[in-house]
Amino acid sequence: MLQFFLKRLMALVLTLVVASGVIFLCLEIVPGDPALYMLGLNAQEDTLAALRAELGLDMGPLARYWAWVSGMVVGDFGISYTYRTPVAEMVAERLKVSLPLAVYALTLSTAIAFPAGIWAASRRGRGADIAVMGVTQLGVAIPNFWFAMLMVLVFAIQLRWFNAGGFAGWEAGVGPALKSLTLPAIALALPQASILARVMRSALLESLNEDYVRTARAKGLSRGQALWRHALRNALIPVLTIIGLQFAFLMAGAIIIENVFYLPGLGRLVFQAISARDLIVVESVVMLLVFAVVVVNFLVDIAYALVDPRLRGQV
Amino acid sequence: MSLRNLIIGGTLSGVFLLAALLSFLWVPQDVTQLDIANKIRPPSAGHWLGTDHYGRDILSMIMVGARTSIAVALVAVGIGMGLGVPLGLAAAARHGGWLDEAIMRGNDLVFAFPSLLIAIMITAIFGASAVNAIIAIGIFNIPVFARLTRSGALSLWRRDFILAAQVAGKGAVRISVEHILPNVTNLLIVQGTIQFSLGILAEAGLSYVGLGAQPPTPSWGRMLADSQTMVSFAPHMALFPGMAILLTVLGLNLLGDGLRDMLDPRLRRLR
Amino acid sequence: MSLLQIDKLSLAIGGVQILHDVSLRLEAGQILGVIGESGSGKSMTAFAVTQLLPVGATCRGRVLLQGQDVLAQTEAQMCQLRGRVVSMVFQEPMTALNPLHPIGQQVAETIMVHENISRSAAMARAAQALTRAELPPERFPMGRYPHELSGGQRQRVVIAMAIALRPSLLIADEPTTALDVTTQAEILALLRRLVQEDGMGLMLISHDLAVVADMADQIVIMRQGEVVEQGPAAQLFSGLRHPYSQALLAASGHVPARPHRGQLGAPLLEVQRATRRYAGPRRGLWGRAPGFEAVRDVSFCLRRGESLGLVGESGCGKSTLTRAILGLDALQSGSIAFDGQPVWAGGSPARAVRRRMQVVFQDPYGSFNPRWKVARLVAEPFHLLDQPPTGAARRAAVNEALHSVGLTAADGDKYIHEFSGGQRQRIAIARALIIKPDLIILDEAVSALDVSVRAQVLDLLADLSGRFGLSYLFISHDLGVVRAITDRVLVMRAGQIIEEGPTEQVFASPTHPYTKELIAAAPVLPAYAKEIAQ
Amino acid sequence: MFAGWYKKGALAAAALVAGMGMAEAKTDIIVGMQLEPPHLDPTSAAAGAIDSVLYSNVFEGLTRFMSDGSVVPGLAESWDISGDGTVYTFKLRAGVKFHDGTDFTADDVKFSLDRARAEDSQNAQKALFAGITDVAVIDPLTVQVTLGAPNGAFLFNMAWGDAVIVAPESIDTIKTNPVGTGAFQFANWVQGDRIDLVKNPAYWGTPAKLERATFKFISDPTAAFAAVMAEDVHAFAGFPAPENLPQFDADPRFQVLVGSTEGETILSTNNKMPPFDNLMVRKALAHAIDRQAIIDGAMFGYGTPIGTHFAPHNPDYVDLTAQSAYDPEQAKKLLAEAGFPDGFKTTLKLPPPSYARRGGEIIAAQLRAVGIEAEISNLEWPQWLEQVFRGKDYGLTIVSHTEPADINIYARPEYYFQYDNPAFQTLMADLTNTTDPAARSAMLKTAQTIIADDYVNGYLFQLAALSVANAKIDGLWANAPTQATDLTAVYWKD
Repeated sequence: MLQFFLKRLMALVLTLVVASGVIFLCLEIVPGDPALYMLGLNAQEDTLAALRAELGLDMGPLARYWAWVSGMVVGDFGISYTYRTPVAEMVAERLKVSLPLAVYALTLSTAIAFPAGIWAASRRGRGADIAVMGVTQLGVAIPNFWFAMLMVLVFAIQLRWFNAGGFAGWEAGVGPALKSLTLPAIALALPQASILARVMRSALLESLNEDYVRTARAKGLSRGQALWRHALRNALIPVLTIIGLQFAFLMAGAIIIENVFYLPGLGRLVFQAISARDLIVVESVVMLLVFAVVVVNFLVDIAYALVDPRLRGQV
Repeated sequence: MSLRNLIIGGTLSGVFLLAALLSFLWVPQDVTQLDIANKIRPPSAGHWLGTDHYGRDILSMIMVGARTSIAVALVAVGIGMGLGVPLGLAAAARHGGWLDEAIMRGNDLVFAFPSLLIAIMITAIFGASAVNAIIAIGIFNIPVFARLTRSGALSLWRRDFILAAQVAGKGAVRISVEHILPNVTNLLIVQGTIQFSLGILAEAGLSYVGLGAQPPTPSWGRMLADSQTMVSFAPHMALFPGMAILLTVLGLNLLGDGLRDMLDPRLRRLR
Repeated sequence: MSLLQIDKLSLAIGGVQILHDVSLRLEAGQILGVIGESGSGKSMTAFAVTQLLPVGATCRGRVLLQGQDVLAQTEAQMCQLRGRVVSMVFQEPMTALNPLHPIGQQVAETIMVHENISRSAAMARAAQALTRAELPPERFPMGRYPHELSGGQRQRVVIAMAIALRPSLLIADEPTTALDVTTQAEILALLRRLVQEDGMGLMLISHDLAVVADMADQIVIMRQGEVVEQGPAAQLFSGLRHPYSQALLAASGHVPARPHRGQLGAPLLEVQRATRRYAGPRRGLWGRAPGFEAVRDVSFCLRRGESLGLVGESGCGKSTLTRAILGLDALQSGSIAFDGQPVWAGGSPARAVRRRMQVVFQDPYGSFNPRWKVARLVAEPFHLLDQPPTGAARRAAVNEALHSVGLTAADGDKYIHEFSGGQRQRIAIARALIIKPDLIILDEAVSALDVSVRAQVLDLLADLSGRFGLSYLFISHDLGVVRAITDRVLVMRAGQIIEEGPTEQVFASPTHPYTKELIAAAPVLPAYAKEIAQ
Repeated sequence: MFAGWYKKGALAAAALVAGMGMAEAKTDIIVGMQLEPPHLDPTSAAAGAIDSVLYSNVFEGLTRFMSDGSVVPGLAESWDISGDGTVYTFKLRAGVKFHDGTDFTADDVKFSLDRARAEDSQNAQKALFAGITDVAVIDPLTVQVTLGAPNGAFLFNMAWGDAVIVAPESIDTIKTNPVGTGAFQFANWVQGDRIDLVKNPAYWGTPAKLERATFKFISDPTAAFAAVMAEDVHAFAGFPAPENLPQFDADPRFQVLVGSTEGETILSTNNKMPPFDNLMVRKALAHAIDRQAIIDGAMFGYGTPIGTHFAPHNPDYVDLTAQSAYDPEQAKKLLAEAGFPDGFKTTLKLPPPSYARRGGEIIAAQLRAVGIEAEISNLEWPQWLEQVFRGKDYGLTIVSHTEPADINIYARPEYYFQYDNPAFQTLMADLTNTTDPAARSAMLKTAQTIIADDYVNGYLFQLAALSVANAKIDGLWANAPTQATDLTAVYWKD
């Protein structure tokens, strides 16, 4: 078990090192001078040089890479070029929105997908199955930003049940904060729930076809008992993979939705930082998201081992 | 069930494909001509789907936009297949070797990057254009096809007919081309259809944030973005392009499901 | 009242008639053997009794279990009966158990489903059941997971689950087909013992006449959904009326007529001290677990014109040895020479040698690229020739090969899925013959075939060896087949050859204890049946 | 309508108005803005968003702009100008305190001006201070500024947001905690979301009527619309989607404020790049453009056509739009005369604002009609600055020049549109040295005519200042003489 951990940890670190190099290289070739952006049309050459020196942009690329990576290891992500505040603080502030939003959306998605997928699988080929499959087909096909637009139109502007956007802030209390995340979470969760429900259904159908389910039936278990006691846990493995992927996606993929609902989240920070050539913020956030993906995958692997004793043995 | 999927999906995707093709020959109104005086008109006999904020005919825009969406998604799938399939075949042929390991780790690396973010970064680096949208979407198709091809190929490599080909003195490359590739085409067709539909969604998303095809080339995502502030008084501007995306993606997904069931009922459902 | 009485059972799935008027009966404490080849409907009969039929299946007739017609029971009532009154054991023990639950829990589940008892009480009863199935918890803790057990042990768990509530009827559907012959003998003995102890009825379904004939009190022979013959085992064989059952019996004891050859030729294949080691799985970052020697210090010689058998149970190293002989893998030490030339030379297999050896594999379904036409499949070994025939000459060669295995030239334009299993093995043989090799390796080449088809293929092989002067290396786990077609036999176990000698001599008086065990374990037709067969 | 409004208001402000009587007017406001400031130092960045939040609210200069664009005394109560126009003696207001309690004195003025013109200054408008040769403290309330040469625009320059007075005590943390002398003081900044200001109780002038002001940053135009409609914000300064204004106008809950800005929106033309180095081609360009269609199509009717680089609301403005009237036939003829009967291809590089993106699409279509194929590429600001502004790698671009009275940029031959006319340069040099109002006015009019005659750029329209506010709010600026959202006089009507 320890060796497995070490091996995975090593792979994790390696991925991160390679990823950091790729990210840095990519952003090295981004055209655009952050200093010029900040000082605008009437800036003079000497002013720009002064600002560049302050930002550390006059150092060589290797020196900057080293400064960035070595800082990151100890939690120092550097100082934002445009905001002039520590990137770590900015990111922490944005995570207070992005993380709960991702968790909220994932919770919704799982809460919808599990019952729907199980229901469809247990009624394979019948009305319920066809209905669930039809709705999920729509859910997968609908562009989530369009869906978000429609929801704002209906629920915020017409019915005025929700605010059109913005984040109430945790200091306003959990209720208002969650309320302001509700529409975005639904917009994010709908396609995810559809995909997850379909995966759940097909994984369940597959494990329902397994020999051990027939064995269970031969013991005298009813169809439902066999599904709950034997098929479901075996079907969880592909479902877990998808949940892991979705969480990673939700952390980063909310950019568009954050824009529609003007949430001060991580995605919007990156989007703004890219437009402002605030490269250090871009680098750090992308790195953080890669880190999140890698860690989530790692956790999913561990979860496999918890679900499946066969893997536990190898572990 | 599968036949119905096939028919509905085929019809929907077919309609949009035909609309795209037809737009090369004829559109109700030239989309490069603006008619500011007739902007934002609701659907009427003259403009079946109304006009947009420059007075362009929305039906024509959707037809020409279909061209953009289909072209971007198709080439992106092409990139994914063109690079991913050989990589997957090579990884499977050298299963357990360093090449396999390198390819799979490379895949993991690409998967570790948040795709939308990278697409935005790519367009930020090289500028917004249809070509860069294609590259951004295409890159993330590579590991999808590499992984699929590898897993399909691995199960084939365990089959006796591969052993027979080896006994006949054939090398890994020849076996991959002659035996493996023809037997993974079903998988590739099905996944290709799905990636195609995802590509259309991705293109819509990118051009929605302004990173896709540039004006005056119409694209569905930008039509939605343009309509966004007007949806409250001109809902037709948002409704029709949105429906176009929805129906095309739906059609392709149904087609993919139908093809999967038709080509191989035992095929693992990947989604 | 019989324990089980089936009257004129007909079954259709989606409009396709599977069973026609099947009638049979089984008394408590007796063993009913149901014999048939694939597609005979024997398994469907069993599933009809438990009502675990595929979706869309409809039954007519009566299936009386202890006088109750199961066809009239509701699903809820059937759930009450399954596991308590009637239990089942299946063919594939590797997949029959839920991989995520410990074995004790799976056995206990049978009890808890039917009886309102505490978990610990159920576990105690499960321990008893496992002990009766010869898996005492002292040696095989109930917390073990299925993947930690061998195939035979898993089948014992399945049996323990089935007998935990001492049902009146146990249905065993090919319970030993997936197992090695020694394990098969143990499992059959276990089943027999349980029948005696519990006085339950056993419905034993098998394709193997010998397995059933040895065990059963009553025998039913099925074919294409119909019962063609039934009666008490002792009398049945002497009075076989139906031509099919007569042919079945004949085929199962079939010995093909092989041409007699005088002196054996020069050594063709010489294997000397061959050792093939597999690297262990990676451990940690750099280390590897100790390797595993699949083939250890194996030496033998095959002479021109000889038919050499290689027997052994799964995992003994047969396949690894085959791959090495074919030049697909290099050896770690030792050498393999074909007609004096090394098979593996200078880091790559020698083409000149490989074109003189061909192979026929076990699986008639997996041996062919489903996207190629037969002509192209058969011609594939031409790749080994420096100047392969092209155009008409190529096609002529293909036709000739097809003819020599009893197929027609027109078959060359078909795809492989248009052929039956037996025909496919003929095509595989045609593919092997096409470049006129000296040696054909038959790797379990008839193991997947039904008895009657198997007999025909064996006849073909015998005939071809005479016509083309072929040598065979015949690899199989089936002792009967090896005995019927080889001149000499090698017995392999754990990577080593433990016994070698003329086939009849080895079978008649084995010297190594393992060989003895192997031969003893092989199910054989009772002497009276054997006589009739011959 | 009222009931609905109250419900929402109660939700948003529940914490603040707890205990307040129903009859009392609200004393807090949430103002929406599209862009968030990158940081909060107006003296070291070009970002207009900084001024939008802080100008006049938190920071003040020696002089200040009024809503109509006029310049009035700010922290300087009065001033004397020496006869030769090179020495300005400012008399400062007494009793002014910074928000941190320290006194405002002449030393702070000297510090601020010296910092802005220093060697390592990061001031985005360093040119404003270029003429200063010395800043001397006479006494705590008197400061003397000496210029190298007379500058007619010096008092105007001192009103800019880049020239506000900062204190040496708080300069190190100014980017996150700005300390000024204004009627509001900075309270809190939730990055990516909002900035809170609270009333400065110790303000030297007329105190603010509001207790609290929140700037909420909503970059997406749709979200901006939704936020106003749902009354999540009480006002939106610089509303980004003119197409939505008619809806607000029709809704009694809202008022729409349409004013003027200093933003001349022009089709900037690379005067050094063939074929735009040909006057005939530039003239053709001017005639190919239908300004009204652009204003209607891109700005939904908001904006005033201009024929030169000057704000129409300025008394010195000359209307030269007729000189470049829309006449595609004339444009084609001119192109043919210039040697381009079949037109030509060029690039049209567009920065992010919607006037540029939308206007660009319309202009491209109009140019196509006369045979000019303008390939659009949409750029982010940094790319635009790099490629267009600094690299001069472009044919055409659209940008709004929002700096006030900036016709002098035509005197800089290295400026991105590369207009090099010695006569114009001399005129501008003379203008700087001229203090007589009448002479200045005449010179400015001449300048407008010169650039219009040279068709330096395509002059499109003056950007309108568009704001939406709750109908009960009074005191907001309609015009935008500089980028400011002056809340000092804003209050809720009962």
